[in-house]
Parts: sequence; C-alpha cells; structure tokens
Amino acid sequence: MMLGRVAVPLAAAVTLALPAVLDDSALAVYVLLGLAAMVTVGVSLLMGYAGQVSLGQGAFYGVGAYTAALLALNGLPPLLGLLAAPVAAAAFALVVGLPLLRLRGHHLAFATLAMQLILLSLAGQLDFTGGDIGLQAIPPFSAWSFEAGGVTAYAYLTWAGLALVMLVTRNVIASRPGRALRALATSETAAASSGIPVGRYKLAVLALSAAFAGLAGGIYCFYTGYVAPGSFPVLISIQYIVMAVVGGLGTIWGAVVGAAAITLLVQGLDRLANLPGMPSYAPGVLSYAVYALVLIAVVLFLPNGLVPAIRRLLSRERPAKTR
Amino acid sequence: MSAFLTYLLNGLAVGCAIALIASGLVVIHRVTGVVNFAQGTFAVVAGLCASSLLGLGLPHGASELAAVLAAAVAGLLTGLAAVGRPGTTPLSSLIVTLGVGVLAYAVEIVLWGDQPRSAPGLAGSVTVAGARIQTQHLLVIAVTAVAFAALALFFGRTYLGKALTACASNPYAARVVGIDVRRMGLLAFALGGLLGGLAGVLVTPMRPISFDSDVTLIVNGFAAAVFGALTRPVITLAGALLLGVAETMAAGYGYGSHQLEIALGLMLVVMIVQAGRRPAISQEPT
Amino acid sequence: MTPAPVVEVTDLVVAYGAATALDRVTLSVAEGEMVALLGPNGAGKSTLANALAGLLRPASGTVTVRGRLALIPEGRQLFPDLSVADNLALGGWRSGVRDPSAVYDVLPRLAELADRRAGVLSGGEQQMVAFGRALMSRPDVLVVDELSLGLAPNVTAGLARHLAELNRARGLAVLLIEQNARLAFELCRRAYVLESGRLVTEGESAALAGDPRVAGAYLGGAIT
Amino acid sequence: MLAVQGVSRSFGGVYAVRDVTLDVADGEVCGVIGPNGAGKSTLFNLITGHLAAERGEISFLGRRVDRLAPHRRARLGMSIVFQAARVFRGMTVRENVMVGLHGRTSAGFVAAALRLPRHRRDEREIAARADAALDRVGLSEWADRPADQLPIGQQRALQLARALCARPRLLLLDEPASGLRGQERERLAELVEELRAGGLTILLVEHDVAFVTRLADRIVVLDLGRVIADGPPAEVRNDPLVLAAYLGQSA
Amino acid sequence: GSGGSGSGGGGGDAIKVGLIVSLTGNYTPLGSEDKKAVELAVEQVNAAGGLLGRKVELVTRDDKTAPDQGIVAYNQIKGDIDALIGPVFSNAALAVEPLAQRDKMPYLSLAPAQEQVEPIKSYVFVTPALSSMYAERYLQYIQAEGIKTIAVAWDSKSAYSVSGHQSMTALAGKYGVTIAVDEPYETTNSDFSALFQHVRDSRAEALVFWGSGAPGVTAAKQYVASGLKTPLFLTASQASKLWLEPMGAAAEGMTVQSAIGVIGEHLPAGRQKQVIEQMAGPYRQKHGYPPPQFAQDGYSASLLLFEAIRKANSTDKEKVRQALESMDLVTPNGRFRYSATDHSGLSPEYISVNTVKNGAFVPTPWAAEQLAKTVSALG
Ligand SMILES: Nc1ncnc2c1ncn2[C@@H]1O[C@H](COP(=O)(O)OP(=O)(O)OP(=O)(O)O)[C@@H](O)[C@H]1O
Ligand SMILES: Nc1ncnc2c1ncn2[C@@H]1O[C@H](COP(=O)(O)OP(=O)(O)OP(=O)(O)O)[C@@H](O)[C@H]1O
Ligand SMILES: CC(C)C[C@H](N)C(=O)O
Ligand SMILES: [Mg+2]
Ligand SMILES: [Mg+2]
Repeated sequence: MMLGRVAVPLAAAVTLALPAVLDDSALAVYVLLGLAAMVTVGVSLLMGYAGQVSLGQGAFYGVGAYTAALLALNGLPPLLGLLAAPVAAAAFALVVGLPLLRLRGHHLAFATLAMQLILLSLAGQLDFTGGDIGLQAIPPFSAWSFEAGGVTAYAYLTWAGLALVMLVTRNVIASRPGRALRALATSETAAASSGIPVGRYKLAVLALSAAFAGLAGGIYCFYTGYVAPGSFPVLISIQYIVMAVVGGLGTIWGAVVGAAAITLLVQGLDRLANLPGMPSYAPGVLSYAVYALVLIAVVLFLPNGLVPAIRRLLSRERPAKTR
Repeated sequence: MSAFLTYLLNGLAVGCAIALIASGLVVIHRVTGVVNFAQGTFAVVAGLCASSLLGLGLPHGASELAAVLAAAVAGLLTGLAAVGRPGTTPLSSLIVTLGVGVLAYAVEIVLWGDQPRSAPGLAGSVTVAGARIQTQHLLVIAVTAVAFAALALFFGRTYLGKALTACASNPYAARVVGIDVRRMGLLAFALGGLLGGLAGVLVTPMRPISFDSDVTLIVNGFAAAVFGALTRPVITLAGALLLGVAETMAAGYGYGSHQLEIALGLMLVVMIVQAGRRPAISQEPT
Repeated sequence: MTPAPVVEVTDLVVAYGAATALDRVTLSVAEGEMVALLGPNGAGKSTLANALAGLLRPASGTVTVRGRLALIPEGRQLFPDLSVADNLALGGWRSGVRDPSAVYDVLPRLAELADRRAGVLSGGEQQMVAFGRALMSRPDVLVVDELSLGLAPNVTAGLARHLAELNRARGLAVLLIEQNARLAFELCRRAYVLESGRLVTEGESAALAGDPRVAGAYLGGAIT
Repeated sequence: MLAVQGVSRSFGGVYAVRDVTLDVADGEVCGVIGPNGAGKSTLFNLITGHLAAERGEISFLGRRVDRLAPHRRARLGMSIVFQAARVFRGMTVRENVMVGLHGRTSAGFVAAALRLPRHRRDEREIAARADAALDRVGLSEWADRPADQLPIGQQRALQLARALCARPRLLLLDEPASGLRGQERERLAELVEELRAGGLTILLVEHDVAFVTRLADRIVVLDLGRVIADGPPAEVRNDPLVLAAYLGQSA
Repeated sequence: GSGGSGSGGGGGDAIKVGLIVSLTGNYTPLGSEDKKAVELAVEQVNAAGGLLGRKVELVTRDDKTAPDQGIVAYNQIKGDIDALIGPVFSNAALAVEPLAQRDKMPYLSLAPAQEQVEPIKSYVFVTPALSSMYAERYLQYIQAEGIKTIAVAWDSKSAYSVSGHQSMTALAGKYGVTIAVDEPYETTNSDFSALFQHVRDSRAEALVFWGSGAPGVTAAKQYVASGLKTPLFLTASQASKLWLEPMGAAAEGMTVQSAIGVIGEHLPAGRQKQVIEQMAGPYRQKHGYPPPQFAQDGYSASLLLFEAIRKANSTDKEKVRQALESMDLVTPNGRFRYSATDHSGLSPEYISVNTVKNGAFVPTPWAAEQLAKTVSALG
C-alpha cells in the first residue's frame, strides 16, 4: 500500500515524460505497447477477476478500429470516431455476448475464438469494410484545432487512454460491481444467491473489456492510418492472454507489466536478429526460440506472474494481502 | 445424388483428419486438464519427419512409423515441460504448451527450413456408388475409425483408462488413492503426441506442411475437441465430422467462400443449445 | 506393553508459506489400535492427516508408516466425472482389488447408485463413496478425516460398527478425526487433542471425557 | 410466508423431489430431516431457484416465485447457506461478506467507475454492515484474511455472515453444523435462537437430530423425495416411519 | 531503445536501403526468398564498386506477416534509410504505404496488390506483375488455344487471387471467353472435391485456379486424384519449387504461368536473358536451387532502385522519385517503364505460360513465340 503511494505516481510521471525524450523508432514501440496494455487490462479484468475466458479479444479491438476508421473516412470528425470506437465495441460485445456467455470455460474460449474468425472472415468479404485489402488513407487524429502529426501525439493519446482504462478498472474492481464479478468467478450459484444478476454482470464485464479493446483499436486506426482483417489475427488474442498471465492475472499492473515485457522482448529480439551479419535463419530461429524459452521459464518459475513476484520481493515475504 | 455422396464422403474424410488432431487434445485434457496448444506441432513434426525419411529413400510404413514415434517423443518432452513440475496450474501449463509450439518453430526451421514440404501417400481414387473419393481419404477414414474405437474402449472400459481419467477429474483424490499423477500426465502427453503424429503423417500427403501449419490444424481440432467437452472421444468425433461435412457441403452447394462461417457457426449453435440445458448448480461441487 | 506402532510421527512441523499449521507434533498409533484426534476448527487436524498420507511435505520431523495407509479426506474428494463403481474401483489402485461388492455389502445404498456420476450425488451419498473407496485399498491403517460428516444417524452408526468390526477382525488401525466427540470416545480407547497446531493433551478416552476442559469444548451441545 | 405446492423434480427419470407440499409460517423455524439422498438439498435448490421445478408452485411472501431467477428470489429476501462451503476465492473474508449485500445496494458500473457520491455512500454502509455481520458470527479477527484459507468451520460461519447481512426474511440453512465441534456447535445454536427471537423465518436441514429438535418449532421428514412426516419435534422423533427410515437404533 | 543502425546515422559514406519483409509468420517462405535476392543484389553492386562511389548497406526488418509490425518496423528505420524495399504481404505493404508517402520515402513494394497503384501515390512503386496482368495474359493464351468456356476458382481470402479473379471476369468478354463456373474457396480449405464436381458437371474446357501457398498444392494433387480431364491452369504463385517439389510427378503436363525470369534458359540470347542469368547463376550457386518468383521480385526491385539512384546521381528522395518515374530498365521480371501515370511499369507480355516437363517449367509453344517477340524487341 505504502509502495503504491510512491510507485504509481512515479510510474505515471516517468511514462508521461518518455514521449518527449524517445526517438520515433522507440515511440512506435511505446504506442503499440500502450495499446496492447489497454486491451490486456480488459483481458485481466475479464479473466483474472470475473473468470471468463475470451480468446477473441482481438475482435473487439478490430471493431473499435473499423468503427473509427469508417466514421473518419466518411468525413466525420476523428474525435467522434475515437469516442464511438469503445461504444461500438461494447455494443458488439453485448450482442454476441448474449448467446455466447451461456457457455463456460473452454466452450466460451472456443466460442469467442470462433466469433473472431467469423468476424474477420466477414470483414474480408464485405465491401464497406474494404474486403481483405481493408481501409486505407484514414486521416490522422484531430480534435478541435489540434492535429496529431507525429508519433509523439499518439504516444500521449495512448498514455491518456491507458491511464483512463486503468483508473476505471481500479475503481470497478474495488467496488460493489467489482466484488460481484470476483464472486461469480468462483461460484455462480452462490453469487446469484447473494442477489447478483450473474448473466447481466457477465455481459457487462465483457462489454467493459470490449470497450477498452475498442478504445485501443480507435487509437490504432488513426495511428497506422490503415486497418484490415490481417491487422487482427487470432494469434493477437492469444498474445493478450499470454501478456496477462505473464504479468500476473488479476492485477491491473500485471496486465501493463506483462504487455510491456512481451512487447519489449519481441522488439528486442527482432532487432538483435536483424543486425547485419546474423545468419539468414536468425529472425525465425532466434526470435522464436528465445521468446519461447523466456515465456516457458517465466510461467514455470513465476506461476503467479511478474507483478506478484515483484511485490513479494519488495514486501520481503510478508504474507501478501489479496487485492 | 452422386454429387451429394461425393460431398458427404469427402466431408467425412476431412472431418476424420480433424478428429485425429482433436483426439490428442482430448487425451491430454482428459488426463491433465491441460489444453495442449502444441498439438498441431506434433502433427507438423511427424509430417516433416515422414517427408524427410521418405526423401531419404526409406520405405513407406517404416518412415511413417518412425515419424509417429518421433511425434510421441515430442509429446513426452512437451509433457515434461508442461506438467513435469509439480504445482503447475492448467492455465500455466497451457501457456507452456504455447511456448513449446513456438520453440518447435525454431527447431523445425533449423532442421527442415521454412519452406512447406509434402510427402507421397496412396495414389489414385476409388468410385463408391458413383462418387469418387481419393484412396488417401479412405485410409484416413479407416485409421480414424480404429483410433477412436480404441480410445473409447480404453477410456470407457479399461482400468488404466479410468485411472488416467481420474487424474484430471480430481488430481488431489488421485494422489489420495495412490496414483502417480505426474507419470500419468506424461503418459497422456506421449499418447497425445502419438495421435498427433498419426494425424500428421496422414495429412501431409494431402496438403503441404510447413513449420507453422500447426495453427490451422489446431483451430479445427480445438473446435471439435471442445465440442466433445475436451474429454469425450465419441462426441469429439461427431463434432469433427459435423465440421468436415458442413465445410464440404457449403462448398458443394455454392457457399465456398463462407465455409468457415457456416461450419463454425453451426458448431456454436449446437453448443449454445446444449449449454442452455445444463443448470449451473450441477456443475459445482455438492 | 503396546504392540509396535504402525504410525509414528515425531516432531512434525508443517507450514503453509509463513504460517505454521503443525508445530512439533509427536504421536503414534499402534497396530490394531483405534485412536481419536480432536481439536477445534483450524487446529491442524486435516493438515496432519494429509501429512500422514504423504500428500504434504513436512518442514521438519518425520512420519513413519508401516503397511498400507488409506485416507478418507476432508471434503470427500471424489472423482466427480466417474461413476460410483469406478470411484470405488480406483480405491483399489494399490491393493489390486477391483470388485466393489464387499463395499456394497456394508453400504447397500451405493449398489443402487453404482452407475451414477459421483459429482451429482448428495452430500451424504458422497461421504459413503469416500468411505467405501478407502476400504477398497484393504488398508492396514485408516485415517478418517470426519466420519459422520453429512451422514444420517443410522448410516453413521452402521459405519462406526463396521470400523469396530474391521478393527477386531483384521486388526485395522484407525486414526479418527470426528466432529462428534462422543462417538469418537465411544469408538476409540485413546485420544489426542490438538489445538493451534500443538498437541495439548493425550490419554485414555474415558479419562479425557471426564476432563472438564475437554468435555466443555467437545462434548457440550452435541447430544446425539 | 413460504408455500411449496406439489413440487417435483427428477434427474434422468429418478425423482429427487416428488410432489412435495410444505408451508412455512412467518417467524417459524422449520427443520427438515431425512436420509441421505432424500431430496433435502434439491428441495432447497428448487426454493431458491437454482433448479427449475418440473411441476408445482412456489410462493414467497404471497407472490409466485417459481419462474424467477435465483438472484431475484434473493432480492425478495431469501438467503441460503449451502451444504458445500462456497466461499469466493481470491477475496478477503470481509469482501466475501460484502458480496452478500449486493441485493441491498444499487451502485452500478458507472457509479463505481466514476466514484460517484452514491457509490461512496454505499461502500461505507456496506463495509459497516459486513463488519457487524462478521462480529455476529465471531469472525472479526479473520476479516482481512483470504477467505479460501479459512478452516472449514470458519468457512461455514462466513457463509452464514454473508447470508445474514442481506437481512433476509427467510434463511435456508443446509447442514450448518456439519464439521463443527461441541463448542462451536453450541455457539451456532445460540445464534439461530437469537435470529428466531428476532423474527427471522428459518428452514433448517441437519442430520444432528438433537440440534434440530432443540431449535425447530416443527420438523418435516423427507424420504425418497416425499414428505413422510410433518409435525412438532417430539412427535416426529417417535414416528415409526421416521425411526425406520432415518434414525435407526442409534437415536 | 535508441536507433538500431550499426554505423551511426548521418555520415555520407554508405547508402542505406531499408528492407521490410516477412521473416516470421505466414509469409516467411516468400519473404525469406525476397531477402536472399536483395542481399545478392547488394553484394553484387558493392563488389562492382558500389553506387555513386559509396557502399550500399541493407537495414532489414521483419514485419512478422502483420500490418502493425510493418509499421513498427518502418518507424524504426525510416530515419536511417534513403529508400525502402517493402513488404511481400499485401496488407503490410498497404499499411506502410501512407507512411512512406507522407515521409516522401521512395518505396518499391514487393506485393502485387492493385490498390497500391490505383490511385497513384507519387512515392510508391510496385515490382511484381499485378494480378490483373496475369489474368489478361491467361485470357490471351486461352483465346489463342481456341478455348471458349472456362471455370475459375479463386481464394476469397487472398488479395492477389481476389483481384486476379476480378480482372478475369471483367476482361473475359473482350477475349470472347465465357465463365461457366465461378467458384470461391477459402485458404484453409483442404478438400476441393466440390469444385471438381462442379467443373465436371459444366461445359468448361479449362479450369483456371487462383491461389497461393498451400491450396495450390492441395488442389492440384486432388485434381490428379479426381480423374478430371478438363485441363488445369495455375497462376504464377505456383511457379516455384515450393509447388513443384511437393507435386512431384503429378505436376507433369500441368499449365502454370510465371514471370519471364523463371524460364530464362528457354529465352533467346539477349538483354533479357543476360539480366536473368546475372541473378540466377549466383543465386543457384549460393542457395542450391533456382531463384523462385519471389526472389525475382526482390532482385528486380533492387536493380530498379540502384538504377534510380545512379540516374538521380544522389540519394535525395525527390530526385530518386523523379528518376523512378522516368525509369526504363530491363530486370529479371521484364522491362519496367514507370511513368507519372504508371507506377507498376510492367506489361502482360513479360509473363510466360508454361507446361511442366520433367519437373521443370517449359514455355508452351505459344508463349515461346510470344516471348521471343517481346525479347527480341529489347535487343
Ligand atoms: N492451503 C492453505 N493455505 C494456507 N493456510 C492453510 C491452508 N490449509 C489450511 N491452512 C491453515 O492451516 C491451519 C490448520 O488447518 P486444518 O485444515 O488442518 O485444520 P483442521 O483442524 O482440519 O480444521 P477443521 O476442523 O475446520 O477441518 C488453519 O489455520 C488454516 O487456516
Ligand atoms: N444434478 C443431479 N443429477 C442427478 N442426480 C442428482 C442431481 N442432484 C441430486 N441428485 C440425486 O437426487 C437425490 C437427492 O439429492 P439431495 O442432494 O437433494 O439429497 P439430500 O437429501 O440433500 O441428501 P444429503 O443428506 O446426503 O445431503 C440424490 O439421490 C442425488 O444423487
Ligand atoms: C495456434 C496457436 C495457439 C499455437 C501456435 N503454436 C503458436 O505458437 O502460435
Ligand atoms: Mg479439517
Ligand atoms: Mg444435502
């Protein structure tokens, strides 16, 4: 707790200062890292707190991105597109969640995965989504007289989005609805007996996590200026789960740390493998092998994830209070 | 009529190939509670091995057998990483198997390169009641039938099969009665590797396999296995056949570009209808 | 005076993380002896039972068991996805006994339920399966973590009789953890009392039942 | 207060509860006993809505409830303590109890996310009432411990606190004393008496016949899903049918 | 992290060429060939003394067959490089395109998607033949063979195949060809019996199959097993050992399109043949097999870029762009004539239609004749 008082504002300040000092190349990583963290916080909320598995979080990311892109391409102000992105993603989650959330565990995991595959397939065939080629020439983000020219602007936008997502999540989990979510993760019947409308709450948390992903998708579409079905492969959804688990399921900071660790690892390996003089099979072999070994080691030796491990280290073995 | 029969027979063959991948998922999950995302990898390893061995001039039969055994060893190694360490939760194990799948990419690229490979299988085709079906397809159907009959008998009738099932049903209780849960888990992974390998050597002659083919293989296999609640071989087989037949029928009757949506959508509908029949209370401990 | 011990525990310490659940516990059960273990909630009884069955690693101290030990664990711990018959058969994993008909003789209700999935049984029915499963291993020592839990009075009585019978006929040694102290004292000649991870008293059941402290804590209220 | 009319439920053709009719008056403590597998827990699940009845009607406070979802029935004032301890993992003891107040409070996602005044007010009140309930069952010193690490006995007390803090009109207790020792059992009995004195209606399943006899105004006996006896404790205890089916010689 | 350049930015000594291709993910087999070819071209130009007296240095990044990773890669290297040779994966190429255009970065794309050059973006140029050209070339061949009715199958999930199919339907009338069966399929499809059944039931005299990667092999193998007599026409995606090897003897006699570079040895001597050999010889020596289609693209892109820098006599981006726009160069892919209104530069006459003979691609008599004309015009 004491730790949080110092560490959180410090982390906020440092990450806020970073865009000013990083070069474009590092900023590109900063933005993607932040966007991944936004989605992963939602995954952690959904899986770590409410106990619902989604292997289709990339679909909500995509819905957000397409929504913002389509609105902006049709001449509406980008700000409106950005605001509409989480709303559309949440609305989509409500619609698909209604049938899907009747499923549990692996069934739900598969259903969300199938949902994403079907959505991608449709987006690849419909005309208004630009088919497999996708939507190009999305205008840069702008609001009032401000226009996001360079990466720096997107870095700040991402920071703000992530801060908002983390704040909302923190407020929700430590509250009445948050307790209800954590309760239904253990026992739906006991939760219902306490007056919790289990179905409605599952739907709500799916929508909330979808909104986070949708917001990230909105920023992503303005940042890249391009969206296509290929931007949201199923593997990306699996990656979010890996991030959440590596960082520590059921902690907000775990999601962020996990997203950061995986993103930086992947980028670092990519650079290393493509240094001149590396053998031609280096990219594949090196990045696959090292990534896999690090992942396996972390999961086996820090089964609760990075953040709980760090906390335990800092609080020197004091029996951890659950949060 | 003969067109319909063609679609049906070929759909069954496609479904059987899916079922073989799914069978390994089922075996491993039924014993360890782990969803093994490296299952596609076993098929890839076997497929690549078979293609190499055949390329070296080894005869059919011996090559395939060696490839399947290699996959079983891969399965065992995966098991060591995923369930070899006591206290690993099923979710952690799942992530470990994902990691093993990625690690396998590196190994496969070093050994076989990144280009797809293929292997010769049974040539030619057979005409059944006016419908043509490839001989290789018939082989797949036959092997699948035998494999699933064996699995159903093994888990449903044999004492060892029940002991294996007990391990995931309640690992603590399994230890209480004296079952070595870790050893059983490794056995299951080896068996899963074997089944994955079987799928691999049978599929490679029909479509080229490269190191990353595991993704497509596992998506379908996962769908079928989940359909069987990741524990029930016979329902898994039904799910796989449903997928396969839905896909070929969709293509046959003019929805070739919506195969995936139709097959997966159909499967979702069946699952959701089934789920509506099970009250939550009967899924929690008394 | 007493025959050789089948269970011998010396200076056993078991910890969950930083919390010590058992603190230098020493006890023994002799061949053919029935011993009760009493203690309030959270005293560490189940922890001790698990340690005896080799399911927990002690921080220090030793546990020695001669012969085959079977455990009726806390919370029944059945295989919910298997049938009652299969649950029982798996109880014979170590002994090689596969045929549950001996159990059906003791618990005829289980014969009716043989093909039912264990996970959907009622609480008491599950307790019967847990009892039957432990018997299947033909144990030399039986550790019972709650015998009467959730059982109808006539069933409890029947099982108690059966335990006494096995003890007499086969020399089965029993360590009995039981919520109903009266029943425990009736069945066992000797008892230990565990509180907050430490053994506080031990002795003949008759003497303990007369001890006002023990009687106050464990016999009051329960008037079955 | 509670009226169960000809209710039945079967599993795979076997009836677990068959044509059960049962009325519970306001303020009454009604004991339910019967052999293992008689259908007691199933009856509770039908009343609370976790299982749907195949036939029959259930009314609560004069209102038909058999089509209502479990959480709606809970909000009308039914609380249950399950036979198997169902504590919420990963939450502290206090948080577990706070969940019990869900139906009595209203701050939703938006209020929580924005920390609106209503949410703060709710939180303060929830915490206070949860602490009071914990105090009542003697769990105060455990309040900040992770609930899943509690010993079984305390887990049962925790469930009771969770049920109580919702201020139910009807409390369903499924073997609340199982796993409790002499003194603890005594404390529970005193608590139930206190609740009865406070006017709470209670349905009590328990195999400790002495315990039920002491607390219940009336005992209903189930066997093979049917009611085989219904009356004052003294009468029921000597009913030959009950003796044969349930108590055996050891009573 | 800081910039990833090896020898410090700015300094005028080396000319830095960015290369972003798929080295992991789905398109690895394509991207890795491109990379080998570009590396070969850079080696050769450096061995010949470099460009403008400076050495050429390659800065390679992996787009992981994902558009967003393409963008990360581009942002990482854009400050360091003078020009970019871009992704093979159409979607990644399209994602990088607006950024390159905004930064005024000369950009030679290795992806065949039409959308890159329609409409024209001043800095964006394409090196492979567009699928519309392959479509038109096949129709020319089909007309010449006297075929009137065809069946077309296409992968609804591949941009290359979707636009190839589109062009084919649009142009069929012009060549007097009717499409009797028009059948989409999905990349992951593993059973084509329905397609063959439909062709069997139709009057089609040939089946044109659009697709890349696995379906090309799967369908062709099943075609053999199906006993269908209607000839099978495959497009240039199959013009490599990736297709030949798994097919083995079953491929004999099938018809497959390719870029001109693939059948270089069958061309009459001349400029075209010479430039093909300049790459094919060393490539085969280094890697042990003839350069596949994708290698041709990477090598052609390199030659185009080097020539543009030479002509511009500078690495100034606008000057290089102008040089590209007035480019006329013979490469293994054929003769490129970029202009202000044409950023694809190639024409269908550089595409060959081949038959498989003894495990190799041999131009059909019609194609041999056509190509001879094309090549002799070059001198
Ligand atoms: N997995 C665990 N992690 C942490 N602490 C535990 C765990 N299991 C038990 N404990 C603690 O160890 C102590 C002893 O518990 P144990 O279950 O052995 O008690 P018990 O005597 O069996 O109680 P009961 O009568 O309720 O069954 C308790 O304080 C309990 O909180
Ligand atoms: N979901 C279910 N599926 C099948 N059978 C069930 C299911 N739930 C309960 N039963 C059966 O219904 C009968 C009644 O069970 P119930 O749990 O109501 O008994 P009970 O009276 O509470 O017994 P106990 O005293 O042992 O707790 C039992 O025979 C049980 O096996
Ligand atoms: C399909 C995926 C879940 C698994 C695959 N082996 C991967 O590593 O990405
Ligand atoms: Mg205990
Ligand atoms: Mg019950």
